[in-house]
Amino acid sequence: MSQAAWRNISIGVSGFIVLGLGALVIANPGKIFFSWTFFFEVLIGGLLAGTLYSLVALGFVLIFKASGVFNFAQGAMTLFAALSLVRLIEITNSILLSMALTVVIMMALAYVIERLVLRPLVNQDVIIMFMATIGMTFLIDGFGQLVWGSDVYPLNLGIPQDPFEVQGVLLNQFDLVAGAVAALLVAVLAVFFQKTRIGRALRAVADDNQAALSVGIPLRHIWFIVWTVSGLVALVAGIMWGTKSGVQFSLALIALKALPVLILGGLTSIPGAIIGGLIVGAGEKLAEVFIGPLFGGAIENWFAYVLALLFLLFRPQGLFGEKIIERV
Amino acid sequence: MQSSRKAIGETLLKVENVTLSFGAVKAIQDVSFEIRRHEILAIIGPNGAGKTSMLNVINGAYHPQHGIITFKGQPRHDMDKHEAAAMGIARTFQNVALFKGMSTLDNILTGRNLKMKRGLFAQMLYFGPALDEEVEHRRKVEDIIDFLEINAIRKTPVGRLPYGLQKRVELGRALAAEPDLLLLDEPMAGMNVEEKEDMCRFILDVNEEFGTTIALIEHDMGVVMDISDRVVVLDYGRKIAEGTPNEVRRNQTVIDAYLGVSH
Amino acid sequence: MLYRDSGQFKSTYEDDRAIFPIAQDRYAMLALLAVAFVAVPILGNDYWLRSIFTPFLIYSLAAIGLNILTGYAGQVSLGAGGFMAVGAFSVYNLLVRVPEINFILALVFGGLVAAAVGALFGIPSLRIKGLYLMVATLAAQFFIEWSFTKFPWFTNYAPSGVISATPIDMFGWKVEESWERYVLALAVVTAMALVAKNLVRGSIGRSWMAIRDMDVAAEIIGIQPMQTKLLAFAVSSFYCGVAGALWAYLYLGTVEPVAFGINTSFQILFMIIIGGLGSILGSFLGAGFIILLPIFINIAGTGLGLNLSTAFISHMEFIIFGSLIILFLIVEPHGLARLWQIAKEKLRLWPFPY
Amino acid sequence: AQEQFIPLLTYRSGPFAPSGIPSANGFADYLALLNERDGGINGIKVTWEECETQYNNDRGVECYERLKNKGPTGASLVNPYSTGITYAILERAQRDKIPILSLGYGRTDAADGRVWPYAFPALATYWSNASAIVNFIAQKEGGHDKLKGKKIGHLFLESAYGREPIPVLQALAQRHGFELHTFPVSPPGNEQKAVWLQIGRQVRPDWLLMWGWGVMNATAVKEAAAVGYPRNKFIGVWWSGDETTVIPAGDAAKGYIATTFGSPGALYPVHRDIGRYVYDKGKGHGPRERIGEVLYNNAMVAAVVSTEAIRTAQGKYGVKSLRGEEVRWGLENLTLNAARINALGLEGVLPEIKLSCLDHEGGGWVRLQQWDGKQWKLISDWIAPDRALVRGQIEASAAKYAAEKQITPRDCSKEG
Amino acid sequence: MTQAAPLLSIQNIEVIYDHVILVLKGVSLDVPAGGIVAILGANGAGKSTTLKSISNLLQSERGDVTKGDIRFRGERINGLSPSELVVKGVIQVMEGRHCFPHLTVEENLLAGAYTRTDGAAAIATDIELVYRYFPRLKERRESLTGYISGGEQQMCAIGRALMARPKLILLDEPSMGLAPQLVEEIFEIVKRLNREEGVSFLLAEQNTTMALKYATYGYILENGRVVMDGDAATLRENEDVKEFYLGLSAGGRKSYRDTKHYRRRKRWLA
Ligand SMILES: Nc1ncnc2c1ncn2[C@@H]1O[C@H](COP(=O)(O)OP(=O)(O)OP(=O)(O)O)[C@@H](O)[C@H]1O
Ligand SMILES: Nc1ncnc2c1ncn2[C@@H]1O[C@H](COP(=O)(O)OP(=O)(O)OP(=O)(O)O)[C@@H](O)[C@H]1O
Ligand SMILES: [Mg+2]
Ligand SMILES: [Mg+2]
Repeated sequence: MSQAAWRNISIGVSGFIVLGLGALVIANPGKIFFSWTFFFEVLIGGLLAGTLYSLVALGFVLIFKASGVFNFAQGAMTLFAALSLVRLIEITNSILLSMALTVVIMMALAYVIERLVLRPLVNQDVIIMFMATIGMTFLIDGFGQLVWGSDVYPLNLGIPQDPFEVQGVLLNQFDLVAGAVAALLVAVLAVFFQKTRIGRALRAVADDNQAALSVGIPLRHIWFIVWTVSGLVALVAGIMWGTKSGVQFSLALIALKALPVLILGGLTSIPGAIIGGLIVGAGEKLAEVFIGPLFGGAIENWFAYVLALLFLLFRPQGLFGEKIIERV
Repeated sequence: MQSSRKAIGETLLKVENVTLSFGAVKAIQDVSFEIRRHEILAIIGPNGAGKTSMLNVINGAYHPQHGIITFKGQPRHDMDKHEAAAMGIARTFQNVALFKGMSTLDNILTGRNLKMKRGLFAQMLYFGPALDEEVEHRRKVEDIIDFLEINAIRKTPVGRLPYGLQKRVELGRALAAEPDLLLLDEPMAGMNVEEKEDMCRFILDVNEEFGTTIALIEHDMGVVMDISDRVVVLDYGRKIAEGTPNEVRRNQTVIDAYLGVSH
Repeated sequence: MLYRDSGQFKSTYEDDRAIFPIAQDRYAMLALLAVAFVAVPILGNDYWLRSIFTPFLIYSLAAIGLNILTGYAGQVSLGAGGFMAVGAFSVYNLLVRVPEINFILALVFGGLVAAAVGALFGIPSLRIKGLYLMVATLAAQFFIEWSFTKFPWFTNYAPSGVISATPIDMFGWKVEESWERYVLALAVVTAMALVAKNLVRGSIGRSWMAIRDMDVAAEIIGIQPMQTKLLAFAVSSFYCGVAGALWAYLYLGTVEPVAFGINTSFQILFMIIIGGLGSILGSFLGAGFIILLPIFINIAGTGLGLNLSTAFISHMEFIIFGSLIILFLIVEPHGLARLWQIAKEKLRLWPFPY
Repeated sequence: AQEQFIPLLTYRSGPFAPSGIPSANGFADYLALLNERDGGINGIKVTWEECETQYNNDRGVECYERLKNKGPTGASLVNPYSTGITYAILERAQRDKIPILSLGYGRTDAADGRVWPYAFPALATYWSNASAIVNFIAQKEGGHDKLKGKKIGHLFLESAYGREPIPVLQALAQRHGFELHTFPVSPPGNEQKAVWLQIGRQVRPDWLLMWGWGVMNATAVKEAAAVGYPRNKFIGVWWSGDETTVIPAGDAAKGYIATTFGSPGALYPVHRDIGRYVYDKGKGHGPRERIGEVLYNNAMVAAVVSTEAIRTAQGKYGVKSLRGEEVRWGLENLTLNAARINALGLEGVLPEIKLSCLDHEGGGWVRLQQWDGKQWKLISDWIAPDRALVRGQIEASAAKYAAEKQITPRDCSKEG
Repeated sequence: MTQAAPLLSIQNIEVIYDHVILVLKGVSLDVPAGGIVAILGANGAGKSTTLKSISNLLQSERGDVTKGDIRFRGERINGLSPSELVVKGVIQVMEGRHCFPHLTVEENLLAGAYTRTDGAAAIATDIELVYRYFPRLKERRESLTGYISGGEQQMCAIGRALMARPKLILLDEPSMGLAPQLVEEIFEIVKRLNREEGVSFLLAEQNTTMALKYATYGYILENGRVVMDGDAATLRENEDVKEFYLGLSAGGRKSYRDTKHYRRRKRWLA
């Protein structure tokens, strides 16, 4: 099938879906409640929720960008980081000290991963590396629970959480803080990874391990750095999500929410992670509130994926992902 | 220099005014030439001249912005990959494109896929029609294996083969389709003299015994001069010369652009 | 010295295409089947038949299904659980509405519905590849799970939103006891494994592998990507669908849609990677590894008699299991099936190292 | 020696461990208490073995099969502690003649003992609970007639479990004239923004019910605060009414209400005994300060029902190790009246119950409790559901199941 | 040149892939400081494997040097990581072009300078140097290497290795897929680098004519063993080499057309 034919089909299909939904909405006036204030409230709420997804997606992107590894363990790392922090706060009674200790723990984790998993598996297929990270997931989950326990722990770092209204639109301070943190993190990382020598080395490693080795890029250091950074991103994500619903094993599952964000933005793009998050967040909330009632609701989970899929039909590498090179 | 014993016939494929660009890069600019039945046509030119792109256009992997391709008398704007295959165009690739997870035998059998017609249900049962078909095609493939002298590696996964043998298997896969037009992209790159000799022998045999028309890209001038009937020279996406090996060899433009001094 | 292929020459191409060209392998396989069909049901107790062998067989079948799609055709998918659900719910709905239908026919029907759904969700694979496709297939998983929860028609309006396997009656054989369920599962799995093997060694299998290994080249030699990929999705989903129906009817009995949740999909993917992509044998080995190993670790932990707490054992189970996955990958990235093959190769050369 | 074996299917790891841990401890602690204080049940020592299910169906089945033949007479009865596992082993247990006790979960229509001789969703089912909550709301509003025109929301995890009370709520909505709004949450429920915008900003129901599980609970309570929905109009089922729901939510949880069938707190004589006979001897299963948590008490109640059934059965079959089918008789003839409950040191912890061949549920009584920011406080007496309505639905559903499965229901008048 | 201690010296190494496939069966060779040494041999003889065991890229292909010594300036370097080796001055240009497809030509070159610490200016000068050698690369500097032609990729890979300012370059089939003019150019560049910058080369080549023209010394590898070695000039004159590797028979170069239907055997394999 030629490129052009495909494009036409894709446009046709998406057009059909949009029209269909539109018709459904018009045909069911009673079920949908609409006002512009409410619309904006949902939109803003969605965007802010999206930044929380971005935080998790970011961890994936970093590692993928730097090693071509799809890190299934990102969720487990998020849980592990948050759990360590909470329990250390209980023990030391000092937030700052616990933060520092958690950072050290995440660095140690990165070191161990590099030493015991990545190094022996250099130059293996993506799918093998993916499986190895699954092994890591079990390991980290088990180890985390063994050391820190499997209960639920409240996390309160003093982030304000009260709602307030602006122009009739209800906002929550916590969401705003989360959004700001995500934006900041993305900015810092984008600069660090795009503009530096290390950034280039990272992309080289992701492209071709073997060739990167051959020009003398020390994979070990690079991997250690990247896994550490992504451990820290996991910590930040863990703090945000943990504040929302307590630190517990379920934190490991938020990775699932990050996946559509990830592919929509592109596996290799740091800005893609944040923009993907915003699109998925806003898209799924708007859909849930304004289309969901037609189906009886709870369409959020699959809707995020369908949304991502629609984008992928036009750009198979995601919005900002690197082009997939196919040549013979 | 060499008096060809075979009869070179009418035009099999004609390329007219083909232009292909990738963004700002003009890979092929307004190139026309033809390939005649039974001949061996060499396409040469410096690196990046657009030779591979030309083959890609011919078998439908790239779609040119302008131009007409006429194959077996049917003119068309561009080709479609598997249609081109179905019409009898087969090829090998510059960076070996074998199916790495499969054995030599299976790779070559895959080349016969277009000719295998048994449906899903027959194949589920395997015994009966599917097996008969399988065996029938297996015979043909074994002939090819014998011909290419790769008996010893029949069952080896191709990923583990040395480069030269991979190229040979790839040729086998292309031959398995019993094509009318065979496109070879640098079939002899990375081979030593002895292996090149073997490869030349195969190409000449195919050409003579099956009457297969061949277009090949090659950088070894010795090979090009010895085995081709005609040569097309590309440079920077344009055709700069065309003719018999001897004519091309003496062409000053070609010497400047490609050959350098000592040929 | 026992394992030698020397002196065994194949005189016809038929023989050479056989599944087990080496005689010792053939006998071993026959012996294994004999044990599985005769000895196990007679000697096995409820525990082994019901909670070890039966789930192992059914998961193996699902793994074969996914292996066809992912291991052979190269399309990584996380929708296997969803397609299992489709199979299970289709069979249930058919049997509850038309109870007199033979169970085997119902299974086929369930498989076909799953195949149709699978092919539908396979359409994006024409454009989307690799990890992107893998994540995109989650859309199928979540959508299917959601549909079965949401629309009560699928559960025949059961107020608790679950389906209960109706009694199985095959030509008058009422499949009730553990050993009967096991034998039925074994028969279905054996037959379908054989069919899978046939498919992958014929021209269809080769076109799948061609698409997997290098899709552009495959297209250029005349393989139609659309047909090939969609067929892979359909066949794979057929297998998953049948496995899902068996899971509901022979194993769980009463099923909520979450029994085929995202975790199931992941587990099946793990199985084929650990077992060996592109290997039917690997599907079995992988299922064994992923399903049975944790149980054995757990039993071993409990049996140590050290009076360890269940929580501790369970956490250790996670740790050991994770470590073993990594260890096996390091030892042999291409899965247990490959490890097995290497072991056989060594055995053949034994006592010489090379 | 004579002993009575009880398998414990627990989940102390995985995403639901926060609920699994107190449950497992409560059950085991009570059994330990019986052994340490009374020397077992009428002198028959209780033995048990935990098996970790990770709240996973396959593992649950494996555990069941692993443990069902342990002990001199096999498993007395099984508490699967997961609805999915209950479904998966119900039929099996029927053939093995082992009763399945699922307190506050499991298969609702199994309350019809004619179709389900071996299943006991005792004390209260989700349907009873939904109905009882509506009765509580009516109390607060000043009578059932005041429900007319009220908006009642049902927030639930999109799953078989979450959807289960909907038919009952719909029937009640019709009868009492309130508007029912349903708000499904995509599993696992850690993201609920959309639904709360609908609840808090659009529909604004007068009362809101919640059928949540795991991480969904705390998140919901937090989101309620975030959109300013009053917590004291927000009522959870018992699985949304434990410490894991409210503690992570912090201040946001103050005023939140939930139902319970095993009153909260370590305030009762039985807790004192557990402290003295079990924990003082170092035989406790969890930290002492967590005795009396909601799920701990619920599980303890399950242990009470289990062991009292054994005691009842001993009355008929003699004081010895009993088989599953004998324990089943004990369950079907179990009566726990106020006197007996007091004697067990459990006054007020659980309602009076009486099971029978026909009725495997008992009364379906629940109480409501409210979180005051530090602990759960009871705010109502035992509330009964609309028995006729609930029972009607149960029987209809069981009959349909029996037809599907080609089962002929027992005739209870012939049971001894 | 045998008197001075060699720059690189390999003693009797054995290489096994995947724990079972024995590929090198005791290979020894020396590269003198300032030398250009060629390894010749048929496909699959083990040339690339030899180079990879020096640069230790073998490890990542599940290969192992199980026996023997590899010394660089007298120091044993078995088991050093590739990046340590690059820092020491040993770099390999891999067979088959291995560029970083998603990086532009220029980024590829910059990536090659990763181990350098002498500052951006020096790196910029060297980039210009590479562009001078390969003007074609300069034209395509902004293109992703995934899209440039095969020959261009080859140039990019060689240029990238130069960026590390190595002392010893292990060149694997540099001429493969290059136009004749360019092949000559590349060998000229090799010679110049060798003369002007004192870089030594160990190259695996199929283009025997070229290799023996520019190399000082040659080894012929067959089936994982060194079967012949000697000065380039000596090898050029050897009858066997002439026949099997240079394609020359007694009467000068024979036509590829005439090789049909007759097979010869290498004497040392008989
Ligand atoms: N990763 C590997 N696993 C298994 N066998 C391998 C591997 N790499 C190479 N081999 C085998 O080792 C032998 C030597 O390979 P090598 O690449 O060193 O040959 P070469 O002389 O460089 O050949 P060419 O001229 O084709 O590049 C070959 O037979 C090849 O099949
Ligand atoms: N898919 C593509 N996208 C962008 N540019 C391309 C693509 N394919 C080829 N090109 C460009 O087109 C030009 C011609 O490339 P082509 O591969 O045809 O050269 P070639 O003559 O085969 O050279 P070589 O002898 O080095 O293989 C090159 O400059 C290349 O960068
Ligand atoms: Mg080319
Ligand atoms: Mg080589």
